[in-house]
Amino acid sequence: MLTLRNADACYGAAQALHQVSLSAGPGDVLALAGRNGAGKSTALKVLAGHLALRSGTLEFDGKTLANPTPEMMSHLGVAYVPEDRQVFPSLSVRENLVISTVAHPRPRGGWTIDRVFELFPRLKERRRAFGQELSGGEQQMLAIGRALLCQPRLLLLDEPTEGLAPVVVAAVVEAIREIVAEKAGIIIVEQNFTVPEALATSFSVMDTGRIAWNGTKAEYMENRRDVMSLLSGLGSDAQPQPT
Amino acid sequence: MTGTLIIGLSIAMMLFLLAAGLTIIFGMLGVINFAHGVLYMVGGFIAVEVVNQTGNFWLSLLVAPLAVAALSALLEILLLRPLYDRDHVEQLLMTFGIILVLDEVVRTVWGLGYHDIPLPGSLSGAIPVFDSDVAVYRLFLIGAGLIAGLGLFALIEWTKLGIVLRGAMTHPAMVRSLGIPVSTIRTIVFALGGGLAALAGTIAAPLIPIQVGMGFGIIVDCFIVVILGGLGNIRGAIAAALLLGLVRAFGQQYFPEWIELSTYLVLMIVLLWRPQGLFTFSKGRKA
Amino acid sequence: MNIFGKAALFAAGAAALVANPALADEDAFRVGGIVSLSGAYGVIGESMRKGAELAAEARGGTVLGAPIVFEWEDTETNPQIAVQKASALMGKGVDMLFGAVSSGSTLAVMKVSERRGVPLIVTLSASDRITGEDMASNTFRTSNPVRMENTMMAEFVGREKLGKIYAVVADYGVGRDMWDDLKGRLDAVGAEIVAEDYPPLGGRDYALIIDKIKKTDADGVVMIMTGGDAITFLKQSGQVGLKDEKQIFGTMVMDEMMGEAVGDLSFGVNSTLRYHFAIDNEVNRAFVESYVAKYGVYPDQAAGEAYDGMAWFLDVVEETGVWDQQAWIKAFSTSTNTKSLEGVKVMRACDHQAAQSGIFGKAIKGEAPHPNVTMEISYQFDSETLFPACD
Amino acid sequence: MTRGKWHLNLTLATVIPLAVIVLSFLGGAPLHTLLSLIVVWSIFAIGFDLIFGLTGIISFGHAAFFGIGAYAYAVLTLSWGVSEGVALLAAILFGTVLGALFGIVSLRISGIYFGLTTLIMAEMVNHLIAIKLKRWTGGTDGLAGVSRPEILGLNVYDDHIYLMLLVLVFWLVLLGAAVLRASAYGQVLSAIRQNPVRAEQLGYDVSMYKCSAFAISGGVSGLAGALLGGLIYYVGPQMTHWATSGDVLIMTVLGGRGTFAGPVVGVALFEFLREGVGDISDHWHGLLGLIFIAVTLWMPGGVVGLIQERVRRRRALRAELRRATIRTEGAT
Repeated sequence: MLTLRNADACYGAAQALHQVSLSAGPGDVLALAGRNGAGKSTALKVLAGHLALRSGTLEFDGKTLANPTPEMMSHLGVAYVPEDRQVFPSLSVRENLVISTVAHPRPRGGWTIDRVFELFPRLKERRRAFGQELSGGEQQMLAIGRALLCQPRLLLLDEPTEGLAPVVVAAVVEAIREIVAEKAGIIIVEQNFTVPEALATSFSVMDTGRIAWNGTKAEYMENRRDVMSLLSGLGSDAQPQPT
Repeated sequence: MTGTLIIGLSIAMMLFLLAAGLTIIFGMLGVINFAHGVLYMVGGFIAVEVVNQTGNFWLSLLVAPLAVAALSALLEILLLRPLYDRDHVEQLLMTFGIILVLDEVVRTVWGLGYHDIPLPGSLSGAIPVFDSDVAVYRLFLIGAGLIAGLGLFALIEWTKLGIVLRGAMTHPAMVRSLGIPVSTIRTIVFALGGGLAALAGTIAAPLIPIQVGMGFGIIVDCFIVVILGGLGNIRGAIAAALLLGLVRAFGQQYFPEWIELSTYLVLMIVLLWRPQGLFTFSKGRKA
Repeated sequence: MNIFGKAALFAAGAAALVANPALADEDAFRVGGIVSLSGAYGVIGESMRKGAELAAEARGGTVLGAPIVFEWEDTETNPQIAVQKASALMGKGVDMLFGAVSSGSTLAVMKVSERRGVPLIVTLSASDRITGEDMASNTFRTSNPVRMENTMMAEFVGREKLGKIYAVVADYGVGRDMWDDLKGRLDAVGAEIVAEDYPPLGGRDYALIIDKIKKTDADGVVMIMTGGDAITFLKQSGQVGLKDEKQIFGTMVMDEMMGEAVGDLSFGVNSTLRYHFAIDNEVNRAFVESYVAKYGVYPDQAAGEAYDGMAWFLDVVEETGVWDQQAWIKAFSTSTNTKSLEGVKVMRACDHQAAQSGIFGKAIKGEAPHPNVTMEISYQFDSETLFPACD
Repeated sequence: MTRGKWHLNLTLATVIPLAVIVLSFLGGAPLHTLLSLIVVWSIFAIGFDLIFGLTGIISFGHAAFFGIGAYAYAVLTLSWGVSEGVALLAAILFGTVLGALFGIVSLRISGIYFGLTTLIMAEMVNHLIAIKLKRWTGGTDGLAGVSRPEILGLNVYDDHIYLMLLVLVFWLVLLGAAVLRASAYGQVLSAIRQNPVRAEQLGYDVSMYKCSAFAISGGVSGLAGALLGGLIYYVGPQMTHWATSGDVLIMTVLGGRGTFAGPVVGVALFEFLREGVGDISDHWHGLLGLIFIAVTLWMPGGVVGLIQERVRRRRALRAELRRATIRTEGAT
């Protein structure tokens, strides 16, 4: 479905991605890990159309996208949950969801506001609250719900469980399972593989803007210790050891 | 007293109409549109032209705002769109250039003389309101201001477009990721702001001389309302316009010579003490 | 481009300036016109330009055998720009200056031109300072001063038997000075001042003042306001029928041009007129005819006064027979214009102010070919009433 | 600041006044008036750019400093009989004090809010001068007959001699600006523009720097106002109007804000346009607007910015060529 090939990307003069290749199809869950500044979020930005490629290609369903913009990616079915969630502070929870339906009026993927409320009952309780009044967990749920209402074929999740209470993490994981059941693809970025391990079908590790390791679930299980040590070796000092 | 109140209300509504477009453009685009006064003038001139050609004031209320909205959209696409990625100051400078050019265009097309829109029969004359005679047109002005205010409020609070506008104020990039082209939204906002300026120009036309340079004097008044209300805050703009209109009305009775200076002083205090404006009620809202 | 390139650019610009074609024209009689040609008063400047140019044309476009050449500069109604432009014109060696529109600009230009001894003919600015405390040896005014306008307004109040007056005075220097002077004169004709208001310049809403006026028992409302403000006041007061209850009058608050902006609400408003195309004499009829033929409209006050002053000065220059600015100034200071559009004007050597008769007009519905709003001359005041002898 | 830039600025600070002097001998009185205007407005623009370009604070209120300097000079000489030299110093002082006042306000608010505050403050000054202080300021009519500062018994009422005097002041201002830009103080101002938070973290008292920059800028603007008053023998409330602030802003942007010569080039361009185009066509304002729009769109650095860009590109090209040559030589 979505494939990134040999991508180079820059912020101004600083090169952030070097020859990065990634791919995710329907029902795939690609877990992308690496320490801070490894280029994970940058890779997602490229996939979401927020950062132009210096070289390399971005392909969707086998077609190369010439100048991908965020609008175009959204219409192709790529939904994005950024690291800082970007919940609209001056919109109510409900309005934060309604805004997705402006460009995606037909629930092609079967997602409606009611269904999002079913998935995250907490949001329903808080539907009149403004974005800026929400807790971190509520914001995360809202950001995911908002992305779902774009009827995604591929969901880009940037650190969806960062800083969340375990109960909320469980809810988010549950949501991800449900999304996968809809045959949508997911690319999930995390600092480590703690959460994605149970969900992912393939794994990639990034370091200094490059892909340091990648493999299928089977390959990962086989080399789990090596990959983990690769991650912890790469990881900053503050990184908790994966168990 | 009641007469003063009604007149004060009409002044307030005029101020609101003047400032509304400026405040939404600032709120949604972050652009201080110095050319607002010029668009107001262009609106007035187009209204004069429509009335001269058709004799229909009501038609001018429709045509002038639409025409200026279209012109504003064009200006936004051609001149402002390339600048959003740059420093805010650049957009502001651009509006300076737009002032000079549009002033010249109006001067070339309509000349330097005075122009007038005669009142339609249904709006002329005066009716007694308690101890004062109030011009019917003033009541119309109050009504028009209220309708415009409520309309804007409804648009921003209750429509999908309004939701998108408010969303784009804070996180334009995210709005794009939801499949909505923000550049189009910006054009719509600028057109809306320009259209409102022209509406103000048309409604003001029967009250003032339509002339080149008429947009010059309103800019400071607009800023006063926008600053008091909080930049980008429609409700605040209404409240500020009401406050200012009534202060001017009653001030004219009791301390006519100090209105201006005291307005400036109040503004300074507001800017220093509450730069987000006096009327930021809802905690859920950005100023 | 390096610094030398930049210097070259400067030099090229300067060379262009030096090579200005107007400079080469040494044999012409050159008039530097400094008037507003843009902004709110641009329309007045345009009229002055038309009137002055017609004055030259009327005499075959020559004086002292030399062709008359005009160089117009836009003051942008800004005294600072006016002085800059006047300096530049005098630098280019113009033979006389003509203008300006606002009193501020005129007062400023007088100081620079006096230093160089270039004659300056004023045909519009009314401030008493121009021929009073700031009088300059080179400057002459052929149009109405404030004092004359005030005398006419006091006379009007007396003749119309207006016992109680409400004053609306724009809050700026000339306005306040004018009112202070007029107040004393109204007192002298036995009128009582009911109240006074000083709205700021550039006001857009006079409803409150109008409401206050309506609640008083004043018989007359005097307006001391300039162009746009006066129009705003008249439009808004017309909407509540103020003019049907009280006589509205003022200085330069109504004529055909203002009537264009005020519309039917103008009818019945009284104003001093500096000049009017209906003044009944042979010179004026000929002027109006040629003006209409050339420009397709009736001459307004600014155009008439401009023509009158310009024609007079050119006549005097011709009479001196010499090419000498000081001789012209000397001759003009004691001259009499018997061919004035307004009858006879006599230049007073004591203050460089032309003594003249004055008129008051009332706006009525005009019949074609006259504009919709046309002034009807209602009162005439003779020169002796308006100009007491010099001290 | 690089050493090269300091040398370039120093050269410009000398060459520009010299060029004005040389030019002044090429023409007569009209040229002298034009050059005098350019010199005076250049001083104003340099003062303005100290805040706008160097420190990166937007101000719509510089007309207030310009005007208060002009009025201080005119009122003191005309009504109080103070000598012109002393009045000139007083003009600088008034501008400085008012500038410091604006500066203090700028500490509380920033960005566009501050820009609007300067606009309102300047309008207040305008209102006071035009209406409330009419007794001293002559109200909307202004004050005519302002005299010129005399020096060494020269006849300053000769426009050419007054121009020379202006050039002398101009030269001092340019030198001052060059030194200021090169100094540690100027570097800090520049750092505040680039990143005020970081400048604060580095231990600089940002408030103090902003305030003093405003004071200096106000003083220079006040000086320019007084010099203009002498030049045209007149001061008026239009000098404090926001349109005057707009003019100096347009001039600075045309030339190139934040550059040493930019303000001067912008002023020269503006005045040439007014004189040149104003003579040919009544539509010079519209043309100015078009030029201004074009500059904003395609030359955000103004004329000087464009030149710098060209020079940089040519240098880069030359360096590239040199490298290529070395490579080829290495290959053979």
